[in-house]
Amino acid sequence: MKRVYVNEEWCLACHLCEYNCAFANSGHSDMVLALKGKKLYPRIHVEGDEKISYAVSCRHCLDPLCVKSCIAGALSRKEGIIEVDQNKCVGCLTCVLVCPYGALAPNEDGIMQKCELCLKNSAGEPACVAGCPNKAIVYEEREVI
Amino acid sequence: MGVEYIYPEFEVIRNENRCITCRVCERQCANEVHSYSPELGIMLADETKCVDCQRCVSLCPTHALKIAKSPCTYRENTNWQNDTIKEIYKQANSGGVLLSSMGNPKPFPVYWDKILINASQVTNPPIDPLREPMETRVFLGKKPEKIERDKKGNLVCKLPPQIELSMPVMFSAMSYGSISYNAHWSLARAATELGIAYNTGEGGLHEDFYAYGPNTIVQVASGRFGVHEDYLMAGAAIEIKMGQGAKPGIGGHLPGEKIVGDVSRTRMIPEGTDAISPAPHHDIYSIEDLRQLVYSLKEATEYKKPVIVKIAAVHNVALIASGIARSGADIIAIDGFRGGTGAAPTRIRDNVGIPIELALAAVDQRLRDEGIRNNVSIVAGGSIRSATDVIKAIALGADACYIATAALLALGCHLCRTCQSGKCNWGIATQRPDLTKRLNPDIGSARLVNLMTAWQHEIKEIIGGMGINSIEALKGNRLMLRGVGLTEKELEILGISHAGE
Amino acid sequence: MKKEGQIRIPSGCAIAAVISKEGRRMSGEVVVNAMMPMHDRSNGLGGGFAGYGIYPEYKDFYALHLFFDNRTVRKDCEAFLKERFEIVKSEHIPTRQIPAITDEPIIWRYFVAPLSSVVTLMQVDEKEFVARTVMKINTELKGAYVFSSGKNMGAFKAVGFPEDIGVFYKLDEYEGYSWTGHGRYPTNTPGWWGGAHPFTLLDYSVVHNGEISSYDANRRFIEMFGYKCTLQTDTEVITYIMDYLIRRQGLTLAEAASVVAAPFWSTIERKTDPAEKEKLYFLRSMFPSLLVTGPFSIVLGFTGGLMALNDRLKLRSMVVGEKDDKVFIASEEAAIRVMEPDAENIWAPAGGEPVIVRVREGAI
Amino acid sequence: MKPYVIIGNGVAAAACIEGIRSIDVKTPITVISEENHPVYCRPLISYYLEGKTDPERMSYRAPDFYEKMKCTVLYGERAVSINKRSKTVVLESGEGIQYSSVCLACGSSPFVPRFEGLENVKEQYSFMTSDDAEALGQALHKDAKVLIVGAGLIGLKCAEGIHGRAGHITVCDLAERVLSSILDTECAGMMQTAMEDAGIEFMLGDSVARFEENKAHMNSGKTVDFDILVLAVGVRANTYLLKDLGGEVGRGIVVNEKMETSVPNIYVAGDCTEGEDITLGGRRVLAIFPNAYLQGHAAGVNMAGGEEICNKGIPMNSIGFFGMHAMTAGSYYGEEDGGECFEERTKNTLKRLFVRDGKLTGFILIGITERAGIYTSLIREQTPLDQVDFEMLKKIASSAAFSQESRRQKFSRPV
Repeated sequence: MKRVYVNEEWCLACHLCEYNCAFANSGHSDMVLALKGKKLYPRIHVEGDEKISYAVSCRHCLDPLCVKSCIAGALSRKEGIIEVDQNKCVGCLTCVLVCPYGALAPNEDGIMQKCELCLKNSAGEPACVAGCPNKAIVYEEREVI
Repeated sequence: MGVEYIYPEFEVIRNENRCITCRVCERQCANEVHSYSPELGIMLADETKCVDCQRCVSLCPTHALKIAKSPCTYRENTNWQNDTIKEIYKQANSGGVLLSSMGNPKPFPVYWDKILINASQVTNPPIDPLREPMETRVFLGKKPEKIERDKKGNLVCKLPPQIELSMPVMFSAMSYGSISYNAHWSLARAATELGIAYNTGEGGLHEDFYAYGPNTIVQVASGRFGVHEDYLMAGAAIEIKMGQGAKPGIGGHLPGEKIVGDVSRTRMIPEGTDAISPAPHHDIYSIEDLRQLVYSLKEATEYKKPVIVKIAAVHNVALIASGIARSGADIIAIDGFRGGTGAAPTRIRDNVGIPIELALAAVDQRLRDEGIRNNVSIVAGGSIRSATDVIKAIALGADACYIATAALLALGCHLCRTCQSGKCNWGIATQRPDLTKRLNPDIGSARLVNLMTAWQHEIKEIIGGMGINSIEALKGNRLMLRGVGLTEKELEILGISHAGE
Repeated sequence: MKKEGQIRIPSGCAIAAVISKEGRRMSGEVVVNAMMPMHDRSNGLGGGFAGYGIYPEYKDFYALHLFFDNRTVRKDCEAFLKERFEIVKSEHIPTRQIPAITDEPIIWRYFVAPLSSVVTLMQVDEKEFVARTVMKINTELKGAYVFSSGKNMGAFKAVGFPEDIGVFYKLDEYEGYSWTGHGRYPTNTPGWWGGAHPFTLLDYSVVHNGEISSYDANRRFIEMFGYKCTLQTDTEVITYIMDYLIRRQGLTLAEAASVVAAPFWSTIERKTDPAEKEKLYFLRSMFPSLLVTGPFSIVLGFTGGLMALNDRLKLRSMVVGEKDDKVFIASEEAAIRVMEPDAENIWAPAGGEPVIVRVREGAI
Repeated sequence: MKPYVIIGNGVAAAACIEGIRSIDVKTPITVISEENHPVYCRPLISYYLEGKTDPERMSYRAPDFYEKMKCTVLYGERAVSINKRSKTVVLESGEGIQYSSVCLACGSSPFVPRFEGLENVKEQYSFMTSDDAEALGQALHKDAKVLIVGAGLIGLKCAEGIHGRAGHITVCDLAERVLSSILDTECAGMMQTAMEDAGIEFMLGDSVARFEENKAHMNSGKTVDFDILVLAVGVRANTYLLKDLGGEVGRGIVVNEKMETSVPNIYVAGDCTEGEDITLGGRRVLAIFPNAYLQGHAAGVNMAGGEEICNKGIPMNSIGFFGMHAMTAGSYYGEEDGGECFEERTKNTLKRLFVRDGKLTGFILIGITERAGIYTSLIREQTPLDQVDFEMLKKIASSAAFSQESRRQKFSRPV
């Protein structure tokens, strides 16, 4: 399965992935319309400083602790992709508490949202990857070692 | 200095309606032009620092930015143009030599643009590269005068060492130090993937890149940085750099702050010391000295590596080339006055040397007149900008071309001509880790491969149009060229007819 | 209009050739007639023939055929020749006056032997001496032009249609073991006698149909070696290339063919015989500037044989046929049928694949 | 083919079903469910009362879950004993169900201490099941005065859940602070303040001495009038099935890392277990949701002949009350136990990291949630802190504090 992977040596901490993510999931067709004057709630975020930086988004684990821990049964793994059913989520943040990658954060209403690889929005494939200026994140198949 | 005489050269134009204050411009500008004002909630710009490298423009996700030349000008004066005045101010301010980089930007004639290419019609069919094989492979190196046969009468199939190229283009010398590790890596990988060669420049060869040796030309320049036996043996060829088109007659100076870490190790000089390349090689004060160096290098490499001698195109280039062709060198590289540089005195860059087109034509003809054209291959460089420049150079008589500025552009360079600052926002002409990482060699090498592949397609299509199906049939084929708007003298030197003739 | 030598002349053409592998001599009429069905491939601006074995009685002498513009230049030339050669015979080449051929120059032939003292002095071999002399006359003696210089062979050419030229030169009265013929369709010359085919140097003669795109690359290379491409025609440069490769470099005919019509690199890489692969690789990288591109079909005549060769893409027609001891080559099968209605094994050689026919050893 | 039998129908049971089916898709499974509902998200009952969810959304799995998983569910049935010789589970009805292996996922029951006069209280409720919540919901009205006995998780979630639907809420607890099992005094105070700001009254360090029908007399002498009483004092693991067999039982059923009990072919998962807490170096009942799933799944896999180890159980909780969120995990050792606490605070947030023997053993985060899982993972994986940049971690939870190689493993390959 294709996933988003990080090549941290190439991350510039430009944070464009966050903006592209928020835009892709905004439902708007114009980035200005989607993001101007708004607080950003992206499903990917950049960590680190100017020396080391990297973008973190859901790893779509083979054995997802978040899914197992979700007290609302809102998280599930479908064809390898971890999805959240926002209708079921009550915002308890147990998933945030268990995700060892620090990949999850709620939306502005406190309900979980997460990277679903842009498969359901108009981007069609991860907008963060498409917009990364330096291939610091890539969307590809990799072998389990 | 009390009064700032020079108004910022560029204007940062931000469309506030589109700016989403994502601050990518701020994060990406090593010159610290942009900043965010929490009080106003908007982005600010300090235009005095802007060099028009366009990094922010390229990365702004909402296209809210553009950089424009400032319309603020001094009073119009054909003699005392704006740039001339500014340079006076700068020198009056600093008392120093003006420094600049990349190639000569002045409006000298570009002969490539005054030469047109032939195509077949009726009497001779154009060849369609999509249907027929179209070959661009070339070999650079000395060709023996005569074939030999063994006692049984079989051909002895041995040539002096050659460089085999899949197409007649190579990446020319840019030293590690003047450009980044990742830029070198991109060049090395692309050259390898393409089956061409790149050139180390005078900064030595980083140990990581020995793996790309078969596609590497190792340079020996007047500073002798990073030259040792393994280095000489590592490459496909050795280039003796006698001169550079952008700054004929002067040496180089890489400031100590760039001589850090691996750059210092690779150059084999202490960290923080200035890397000074003398103007001459101090062991070459004449042609016979050159011959000694050529053979020293051949001895050191067991005659397995062709030796290139690179010279700047200067007034008597044909005579110099003739001397080099008889020096034992296998290849002559001629660098025209529009060639790039990481740093050069502006006055020299803009006023010394001659155009590559004339130099090439003169050298090729001179070597043929002397019957020694087969002693050497000729590589032409110094602002080869496109596939058609390559074709024209080959038709004038070059065996191959060197490109550097075009390669840097493919890597993201925007020709802001401030390489000497060491703050290249595109991660090319810098050693700052946070900047060098901006050039991902996966992307860089792919873009170089794309560029060369595109040129190769164009070359095939255009020579196919001439009815030629292999690049060697183009070499020196000056009948395929016609001049437009050139004087008799220019046509004579170029060895071509005027269009319509 | 500029004529040959003043401007590059490309042209389209018809070619025909015949050879007896047994060395049996045939009348020149055979090849003259072969040109008739290919009339439309010429435009009356040039044609010619070369016959081998036609001067058995003078076979040890170089037969120099010359055009002179006037008697003065003939005298000057003769004086020059006498400094270098013993002239054993000097005569008008016999012609028939026919309406189709006009404006003929003075057409002369000498049978000569180089003066050994002069040859020794120049420190070259006899053939090189003759070749240099030919170059010298053709470049320096205005109004004189050597158009044939081999032993026991001769070229006959003119402005006109080839079938008329055959009649004009009385080729029915010559007998040779091989003949080549050419009809010319030049596109930008008024037609000049010297510019017609075959083009010769020593005993090499070339008839050619095509327009090579590599011309200036080839010319500027070959001129480094003493050749002067005075006519600026393809045929001329091909002749010099062949002379250079075969006589000067010592390549075999087949090797020379794989230089001028070199196999594609991809073809070379597919070769399974390592020795052949190495050789082809070597020849291409050794003589890159002698690769001839663009359409051509040529017949190279030489003492004791013929070689037919197409460009490597086979952009020009050329067929070969056989009958008994004879081999026929022509641009069109019709021409072969005129020479031998019962010709067999007619085939079109592949691009770049030389067809080399030799007279049996000892037959001549 | 004897079926797998699962006693209980909560999340541990559902996980057990999924665990079995990841190995064995054929052998039938029988689920014995006391509650008359398909598996649902029990922790959501307070959200249900609050109106944030509804019974449909509360279902833990899709309606066709049991069908797809080839399970037979016996609703309204209670297992009373197990015959380990005949490998039979005996139901209250007397019916026996043979098993190849059985999983005890029978959870816990509310613990109700003896209160004098409790029998006089007509409107008294527990807060464990959806039926409890439903009943409480029916009884609530906007003027109702509610007394909740117990300021633990259940009591407080109940308070939050009914906050908008009751007139006044009082919470009492014998302990001096709220959430005494997971928060220290200061942190508890912050949570308490948040709840008090919402109007909830606390009577801490006090307990009910005696009930009248609508009044509680406290040991302190205070009285509390109420219309509705909610008893949320605590829970007890349901251990009787194993205890009766002479199996090893502590506060819960003792379990190993393969989810085996001391009795062959009997597995156990969820709130009724007493398993290893790696932060404790001993066993404890970890009655938390994630643990129930992990254990249930492991039990299922092992029952079906596969192998799955569940040995990283730690206590952890993520709870929010009126916008104030608290996350906790592991154990907090004070200096007296050789522990060390590192603290970071701002006006509205507090972070405490507890370290012992060079490892993170626990944390409390009040008002901070970002990437908390990174801390949790440090505890679970027992990562030596000298392998990470702990100074950075004190400030922020970030993988930047780990080695590049560790990040490469996390972010550059499938995990």
